[in-house]
Amino acid sequence: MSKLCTLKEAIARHVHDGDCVYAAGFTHLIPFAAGHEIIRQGRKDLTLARATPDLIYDQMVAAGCAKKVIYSYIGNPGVGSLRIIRTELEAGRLEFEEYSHFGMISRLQAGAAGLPFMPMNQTAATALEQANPLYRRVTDPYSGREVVVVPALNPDVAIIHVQRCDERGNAHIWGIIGEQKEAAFAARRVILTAEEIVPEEVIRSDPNRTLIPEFVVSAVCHVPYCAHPSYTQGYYDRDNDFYLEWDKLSETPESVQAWLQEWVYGIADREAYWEKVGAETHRRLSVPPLYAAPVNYGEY
Amino acid sequence: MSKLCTLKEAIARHVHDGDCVYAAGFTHLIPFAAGHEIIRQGRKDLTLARATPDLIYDQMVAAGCAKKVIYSYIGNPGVGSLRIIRTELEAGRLEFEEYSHFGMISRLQAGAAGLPFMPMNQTAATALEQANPLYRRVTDPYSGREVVVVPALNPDVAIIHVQRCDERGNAHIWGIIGEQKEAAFAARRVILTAEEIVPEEVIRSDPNRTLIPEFVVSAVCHVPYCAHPSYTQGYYDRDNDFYLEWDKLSETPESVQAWLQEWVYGIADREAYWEKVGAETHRRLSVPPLYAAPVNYGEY
Amino acid sequence: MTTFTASELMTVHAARLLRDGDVVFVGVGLPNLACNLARRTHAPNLVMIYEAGVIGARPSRLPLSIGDPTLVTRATSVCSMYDIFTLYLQRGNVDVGFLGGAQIDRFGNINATVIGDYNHPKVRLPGSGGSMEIAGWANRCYIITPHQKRRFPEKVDFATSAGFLNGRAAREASGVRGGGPQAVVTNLGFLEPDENGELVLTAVHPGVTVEEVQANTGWPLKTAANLRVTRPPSE
Amino acid sequence: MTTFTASELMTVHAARLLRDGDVVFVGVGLPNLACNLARRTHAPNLVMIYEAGVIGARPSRLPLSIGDPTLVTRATSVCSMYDIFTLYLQRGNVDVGFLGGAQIDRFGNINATVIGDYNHPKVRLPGSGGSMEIAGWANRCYIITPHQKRRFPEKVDFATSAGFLNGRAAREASGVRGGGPQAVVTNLGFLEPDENGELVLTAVHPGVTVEEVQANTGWPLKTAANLRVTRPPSE
Repeated sequence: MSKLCTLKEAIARHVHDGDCVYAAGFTHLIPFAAGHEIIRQGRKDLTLARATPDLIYDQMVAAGCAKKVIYSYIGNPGVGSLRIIRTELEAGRLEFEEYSHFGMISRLQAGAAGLPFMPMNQTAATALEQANPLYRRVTDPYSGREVVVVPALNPDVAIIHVQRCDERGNAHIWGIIGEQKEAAFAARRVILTAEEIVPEEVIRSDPNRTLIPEFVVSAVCHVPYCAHPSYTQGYYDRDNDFYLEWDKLSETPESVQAWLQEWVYGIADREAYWEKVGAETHRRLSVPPLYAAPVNYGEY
Repeated sequence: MSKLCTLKEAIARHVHDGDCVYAAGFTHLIPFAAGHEIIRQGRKDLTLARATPDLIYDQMVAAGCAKKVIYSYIGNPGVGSLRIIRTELEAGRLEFEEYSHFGMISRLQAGAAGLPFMPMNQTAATALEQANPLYRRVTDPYSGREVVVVPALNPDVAIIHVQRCDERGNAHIWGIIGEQKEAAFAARRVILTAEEIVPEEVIRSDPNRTLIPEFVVSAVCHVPYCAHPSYTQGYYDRDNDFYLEWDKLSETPESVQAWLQEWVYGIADREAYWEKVGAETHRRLSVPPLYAAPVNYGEY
Repeated sequence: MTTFTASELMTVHAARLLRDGDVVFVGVGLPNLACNLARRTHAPNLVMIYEAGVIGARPSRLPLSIGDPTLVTRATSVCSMYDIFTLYLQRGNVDVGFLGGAQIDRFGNINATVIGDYNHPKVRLPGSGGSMEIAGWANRCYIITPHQKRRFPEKVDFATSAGFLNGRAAREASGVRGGGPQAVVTNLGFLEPDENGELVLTAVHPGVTVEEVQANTGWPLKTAANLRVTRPPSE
Repeated sequence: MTTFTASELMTVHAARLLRDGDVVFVGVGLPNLACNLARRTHAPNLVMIYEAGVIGARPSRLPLSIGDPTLVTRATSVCSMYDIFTLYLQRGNVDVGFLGGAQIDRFGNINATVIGDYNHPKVRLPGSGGSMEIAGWANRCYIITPHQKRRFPEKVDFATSAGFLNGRAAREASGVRGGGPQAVVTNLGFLEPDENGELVLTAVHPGVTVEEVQANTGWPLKTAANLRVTRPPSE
């Protein structure tokens, strides 16, 4: 049964005001096109959960979509601060919950595994544990020592970008796999965006590469270049220039709103966006192919 | 730094009397050659841990290597009973610890993750929990309900068979991946046996396929057909005939000892074993190739 | 009238319990046959998953074990055992589990561990494998087993897997997510749990009498008011 | 005498702290440079791992972020973030962690969270990322940072990552596995923990005075009896 639809339809159907959204990806495969579509559709009061909010959440917060962020690192990786989220947090206009990466990822792992919590060894640092009441402790019944625990995170919707999937939603992912699998299994609904929709025979030729199975997927959208200015391993490079540029663009509310107007509100979809990005950037971000060694599953 | 050595050297160096051994693999990639080498070297008082002891532990118990088994299913998969282990257990001559598959695998996962225990939801069945005092409970601090927990399992040595690895021990595995990764990270020492030793470039061409990294590996042994009568996906088929034959062979201690004499004690190594197995079986277990779809990592 | 072996009969009836789109945790033997039959007839979108970590298997031959390479080649996905038991089973992504065992009792509890006392058993059986968690967490469980008195005691010697414990209220009080056993398919007919979780005779195969079923059951077996006669296999 | 930028100086000295065969949890910026330098000189078997889940990276260009695709292509292995934090870091497979932060205090505790009060801060910093667990669990930690008074307060506003807490005994009592900070490499010299876990000045770079270091440190800085002058970069 095909779940193919446009990204516009998928967002309209599966992302509602007030939802907790997890747009997955650690640097890699961040589904920017989906974030932009959520902005265009004017969603409000979202709880935006991500280990690294990255520019995608900075933009969504700037557009007024969010009432809360859940995170473990609010930086522009390798550049500096996420100015908009930071300003809103410092002004007290945005609710937040903060973890370490491991705490955040353990919350997703518990959610994905169907467990109420996950244990973590103590780190000797207790300040964040004291600041965030969702950190708790339980006693290891074998040693009598305490471990730190965090509760399951089960987002209403996860958005996952992948290299390729079939129209039912069985997805191959390679390169940095961050927390995509965990987010997909933890969420109540999953929107998959893909660089390529392929026949199921391609997926079935390499089942160990399939991190997400069809039956946790709600919608499948064919969205080439969905991740720009993030990247898709093997398909296009990370646009580091834009990450640096955003640091300047986000210095004033006016320049941010002008950017949103030009690149989000004024654009129909990712196809129009990628055309507007232009041939020079397409060339700059193109990547020569380099293939994995063959793998023989055997005709059993 | 190369860790290449013969299997004989690896067993002599890394498997000691009294050790807890985890020879990994759920049906797939079971390192029979290593089990036979342990028998030949006359190891005693081993604790043999495996979710599914399979014929390999039945043979090692028959040879007098074991003082204890830790398991979750002592069957000959699809055939019936493991007659020797069952007889020894019923006679009270073999110590044991019993779990469900999930309990067993959770013990390994805790051991691999460096955690003291792993939580599991209740199943409503409590008889095994009551019979095995290593099952405990802790209270979920969020809901107040109890979860069942098992303690970390950290074997002294794990033995892992893989399709291919480099001489440092970076290993590609595909097909059923059972608990290989967890066993490797949980164990104090790891012996890797491989169908093929390949240049590190092959491994580095597909890093997502590398489940075991060099720095948890103690020894790397080139042992083609190591897994027979189990199998290696893409390399040779499972010898179901032998699994059926063992059911008969293991009916009497005499026929078992005769088999051990002929196929273990009377054999120098796996190369001699495979030659003795014979051309007809080689043909019967051969598998036409079927390759995975290409994967492009990109020349970044 | 065509004749069928008991195995064929149970396989066909088990297949009919599956719905299109079901995600089924498959065991070896009859459940495997039943799933393949269902997928080739009324349930083309059935997803077969195996505790070995295989999802969406398309076996081209009948596997002897649940870890056969034919399950992997052309499967949709392969993952670790830890993932299959957490992300799939514990998370609630499994619709149907098939179970078997040496003993099934009045409330659908299953024994796959020992006959006799745990520490000094008459027989030590293979043990739980995946069944403790399948019985707890699959939405629906089905049991396929030959109908013999020794297999249907009033109370199992050891409850490896939970049915309705000592009644449906007890299972519900445990808070476990799965719905428990929905039916026991035997060579004589169907047993299904009543409102109290007690297995009652709800159907007999053509030519089987209630007395015959009672004679092969170790407790005073209730018979459903609307006892059915099963529809024979269609070819 | 050749002149170096402060960054070059710190990079060279950080590289010298690495041993051949070390498994290093690398951050962006200077640690990344230091690891690449060490790998190309005295430590060819250094294994670089990244919190993004990359093991044995061989970057062919300088990555801006720790999730760059050049880290993946020709890496030894790539795994999930949950795996990198459990199988690698929590399990004790990481020899060295590099850390930075807005504030480092007298006992090597690091603040990467807030300046001021947590709920009403003057500045909200990016937060822990991986540093809380790296500081706790890596066998050895090194801190690379410019030497400025505001960065070296007597006590951090918020202890995101543990150094020696309020003394080495306190860290030991916590039972945490890692050895804690072994050295702070700055543009002025080295601070290393004494037997009580207090950071003391153990080396100055050529031409730097003890007074200059003290003037840029927010607590009365002890100087080691055997204060060294560092060996300059060799080219």
